[in-house]
Amino acid sequence: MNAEQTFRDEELLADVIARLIGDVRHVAVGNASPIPATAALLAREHGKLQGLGRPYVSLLQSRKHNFFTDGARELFDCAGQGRIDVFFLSGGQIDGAGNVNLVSTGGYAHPKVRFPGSFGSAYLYYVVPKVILFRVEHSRRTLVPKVDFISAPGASEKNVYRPGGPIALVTNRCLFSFANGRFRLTSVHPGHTVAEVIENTGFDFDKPATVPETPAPSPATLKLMRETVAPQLAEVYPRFAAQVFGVGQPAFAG
Amino acid sequence: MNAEQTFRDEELLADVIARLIGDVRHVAVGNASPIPATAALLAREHGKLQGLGRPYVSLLQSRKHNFFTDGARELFDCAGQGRIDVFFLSGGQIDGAGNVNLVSTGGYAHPKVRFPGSFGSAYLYYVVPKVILFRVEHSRRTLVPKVDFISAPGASEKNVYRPGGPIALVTNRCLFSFANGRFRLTSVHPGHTVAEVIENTGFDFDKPATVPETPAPSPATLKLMRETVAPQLAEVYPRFAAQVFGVGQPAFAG
Amino acid sequence: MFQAAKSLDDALAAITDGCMLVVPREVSGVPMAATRALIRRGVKRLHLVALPTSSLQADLLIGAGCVETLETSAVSLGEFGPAPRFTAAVISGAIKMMDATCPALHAALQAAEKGVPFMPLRGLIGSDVLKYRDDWKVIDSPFANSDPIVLLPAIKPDVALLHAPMADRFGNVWIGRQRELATMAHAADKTIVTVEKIHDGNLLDDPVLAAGTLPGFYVESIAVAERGAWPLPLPDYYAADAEHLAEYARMAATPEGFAEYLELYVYAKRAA
Amino acid sequence: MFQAAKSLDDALAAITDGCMLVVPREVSGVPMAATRALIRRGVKRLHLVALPTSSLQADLLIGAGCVETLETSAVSLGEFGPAPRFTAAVISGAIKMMDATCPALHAALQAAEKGVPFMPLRGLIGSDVLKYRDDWKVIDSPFANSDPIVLLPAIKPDVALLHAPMADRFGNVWIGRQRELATMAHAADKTIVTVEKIHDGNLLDDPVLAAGTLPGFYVESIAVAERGAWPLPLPDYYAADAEHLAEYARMAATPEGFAEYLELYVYAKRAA
Repeated sequence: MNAEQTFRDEELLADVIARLIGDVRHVAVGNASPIPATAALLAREHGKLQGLGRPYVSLLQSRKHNFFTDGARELFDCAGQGRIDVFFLSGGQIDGAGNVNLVSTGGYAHPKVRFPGSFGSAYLYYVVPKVILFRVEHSRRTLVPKVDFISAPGASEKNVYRPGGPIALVTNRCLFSFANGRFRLTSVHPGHTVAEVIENTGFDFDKPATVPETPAPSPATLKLMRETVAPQLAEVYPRFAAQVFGVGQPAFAG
Repeated sequence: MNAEQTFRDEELLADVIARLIGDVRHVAVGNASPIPATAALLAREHGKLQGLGRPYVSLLQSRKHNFFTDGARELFDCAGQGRIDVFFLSGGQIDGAGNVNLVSTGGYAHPKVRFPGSFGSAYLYYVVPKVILFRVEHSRRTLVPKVDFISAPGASEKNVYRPGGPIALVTNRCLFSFANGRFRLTSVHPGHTVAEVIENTGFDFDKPATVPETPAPSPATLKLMRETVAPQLAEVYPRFAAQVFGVGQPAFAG
Repeated sequence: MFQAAKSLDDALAAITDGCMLVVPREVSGVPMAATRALIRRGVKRLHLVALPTSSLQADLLIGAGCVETLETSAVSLGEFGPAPRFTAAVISGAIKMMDATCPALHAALQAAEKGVPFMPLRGLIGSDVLKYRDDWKVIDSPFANSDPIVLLPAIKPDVALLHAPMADRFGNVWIGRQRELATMAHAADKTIVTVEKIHDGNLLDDPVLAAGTLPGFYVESIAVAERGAWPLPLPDYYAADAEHLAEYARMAATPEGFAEYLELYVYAKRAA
Repeated sequence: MFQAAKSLDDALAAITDGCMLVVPREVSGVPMAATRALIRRGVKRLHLVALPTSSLQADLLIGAGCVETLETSAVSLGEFGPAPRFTAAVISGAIKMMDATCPALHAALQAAEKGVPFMPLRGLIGSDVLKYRDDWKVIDSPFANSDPIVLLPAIKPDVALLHAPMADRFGNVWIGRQRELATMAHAADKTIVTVEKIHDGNLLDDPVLAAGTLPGFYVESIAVAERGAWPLPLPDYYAADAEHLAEYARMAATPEGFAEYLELYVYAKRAA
């Protein structure tokens, strides 16, 4: 948090993502994604305030915010049915064509660095209409000219069934939108600059003549996040909820 | 029951079928098949007496004798896994090549007679190793030269995946075995003759020089059927159990 | 997405003329009260998918003129004999029949559940079931022996209609072991449920109940219909009404008798 | 077919050197006590299929030299960081890696469950996941647009190994909502289960419990292992032991630390 800021970086990012989510029916959040989870729950609270009763939010590691009863496959089946509107992906590397790499750097047979693996990306990236890429570390190490391994491509040939794909990339420095196979700088977060974004980005991207600053979360949004969302988060992300929002850890965290 | 017989026709047929079942792991019995169900439960009792703990018997209409918990598809999945060893099929028509017709006579577009439909036959006949055909009415109406509609064929081309198929046909007059695409008369039931079988069969079949009589059920088998199997049957086939074995109908027959 | 419990007629609004409607087999929780309500409303031109077979429900809908196309593996009244209105309609050509085999219907619904365009299935090759299904394709499997295998296109119904023991106020429905009901709901665009009763509390809160629960996320509307499967059984809850089914078989044997049955048991609402 | 409850080591006998073993994801009931017993026994050359991901279990088995081939979508310790022994083994080439994506593994197990040679799956085309999987095929779908689609060969494990809250004396196992455990059992030749406790009576007799039950028909052997998923969670029963997992991440960062971990927590049987 900067001295003059009244919000934490995590709160800004969650607010940015909540706006990207928009008015949809169902947002699913995968493993180890506390900021997207905050954003999804925030979007749900916004929906409640507007009397919409949506979005449905599925936090995959949650007992409470997760309706699945058909086993670990149901998330993917649900996405295949077109019933998941927004999902989040990250990557050890992300390139300017929107390709994500969750596998390794160096050659595949003899990697230099090995990441955990592709998870569901090689499927969900194709079938979820709004995939929001999220990578806090914005550096030439993570945002590269070309990924070493394509876990999932940013775009596909015309004859490939692909109702889904990336719509944006959120980092600790800025927000990019994605369309027609390229990123475009949408806004730079408070305290960061366009020059700094260019300096730290390994791929080419488009940008408007004047790049706006990412708007700060409104006081009402901050209040909602801190008072209503944070306690819900604590079930799944007790450490994050405690560190960012100062919410106590419940007795049973399973 | 003939005057000199000490058993009912249904008991003879169930005994014949129980011997065809042999020593296997899992026998499944479909809808509306009280005699095969009697045979399967009898085979289970024989297995118990020998300390084998097999066969497992699944009566599809039973709550109690049916372990499936994955919905109506589990029977077919189980068969596809190679986990059902014996199943029973009937047919509005059955021909000499082992083809069964559960659909219609006359042309398919403009049938003369319509039967209920193929049920699972067009799958189970291919994948269950021992399919026992069972048709009480042994006449030229039911056992025909060529079926009008092949719900499931008796044999398949070499390149077709087919671990299963017919091994026998049991009627009210006799027992046929099935191999190499043809039926062979194995035995004629007490009170019936080879001439009568030929007269009432619409297809050609092989037969040995001397056709034995189907052995009568042993007193021990009859006792087992009447005292141990019949009460188990009553849950699913109350009417049959009452008519054949004089077993009372339970209060709740669901 | 589930909104609130409604009257039976309101709950059925999404079942419009000409829609593709999937219903469960005769022993899995058949929404008979809902079926009678549909007949009273006079729904027309249904593409009825009975997963994988049917008894009274399909026969009634066909006899009442609600069905244009029937896709199933068999229709019969079981120990009460053939399904008379189904039989008559097929012979007269009054309905378009798409004969299938049980596992093909399960697989085709699972294809829709999984969002894939088709599912493979063993068997079928050399049968006339396959011969008369132009929508089913045979390919040489690219694995192992390149042997031929049938591909079944996904069945994506407009509406799944089912009856279950209970639901809660969040739209969650307890279906127990009848898991094909979940597959139907996953495959269909909308799911309509009738239940015996409303469960207080949230079915998903109890891990034991949750194991047999279809989440409200998939459910469009719910109406309470006590003994809503009558005269068919609801597994573990009540048995079939054998006497009534025998009466149906008797009456439905002729068009006149069937009309009288409709008058007595459907239009008069006596058993709705 | 289920015979009788045995000692943990006896129950694991069917997991022989070189077999294909399928295990569930890190939060679905991971048989960790059984995993430690397998390491003590020194099982070798496993083809380990983690459905669809893994954490501590795969890392331990790999570090202990039990794995020849790993087929999964990801291995990590989640918030405790990368899985160090997995990472080292892939980089050094000590294991053969078959990278997949989660729904591909689910679909391939479902193919075995359904007795079909393959299952189609959307996605994948244009990815390097597909590029490095010679066993996956692409065909032009014979439906609609003839667009390309991936076919995944069925995965038929020799053994499925899982941990569940309870089983009865008939071999029936209560798995609740973790339904991929049923698919694993259906797909595998043999299924071995550890449970927290034995349930008196027959799980299939109660329709509510039956809805979450894997039938004993599919189960080879069962052993009781209290807190058998420790230090991983058992959903609805106990949480992960975060402190222990952090300790593991710390120790397993080096080969020496990992050896010490094995000594302390596996060979010493302290936590078996």
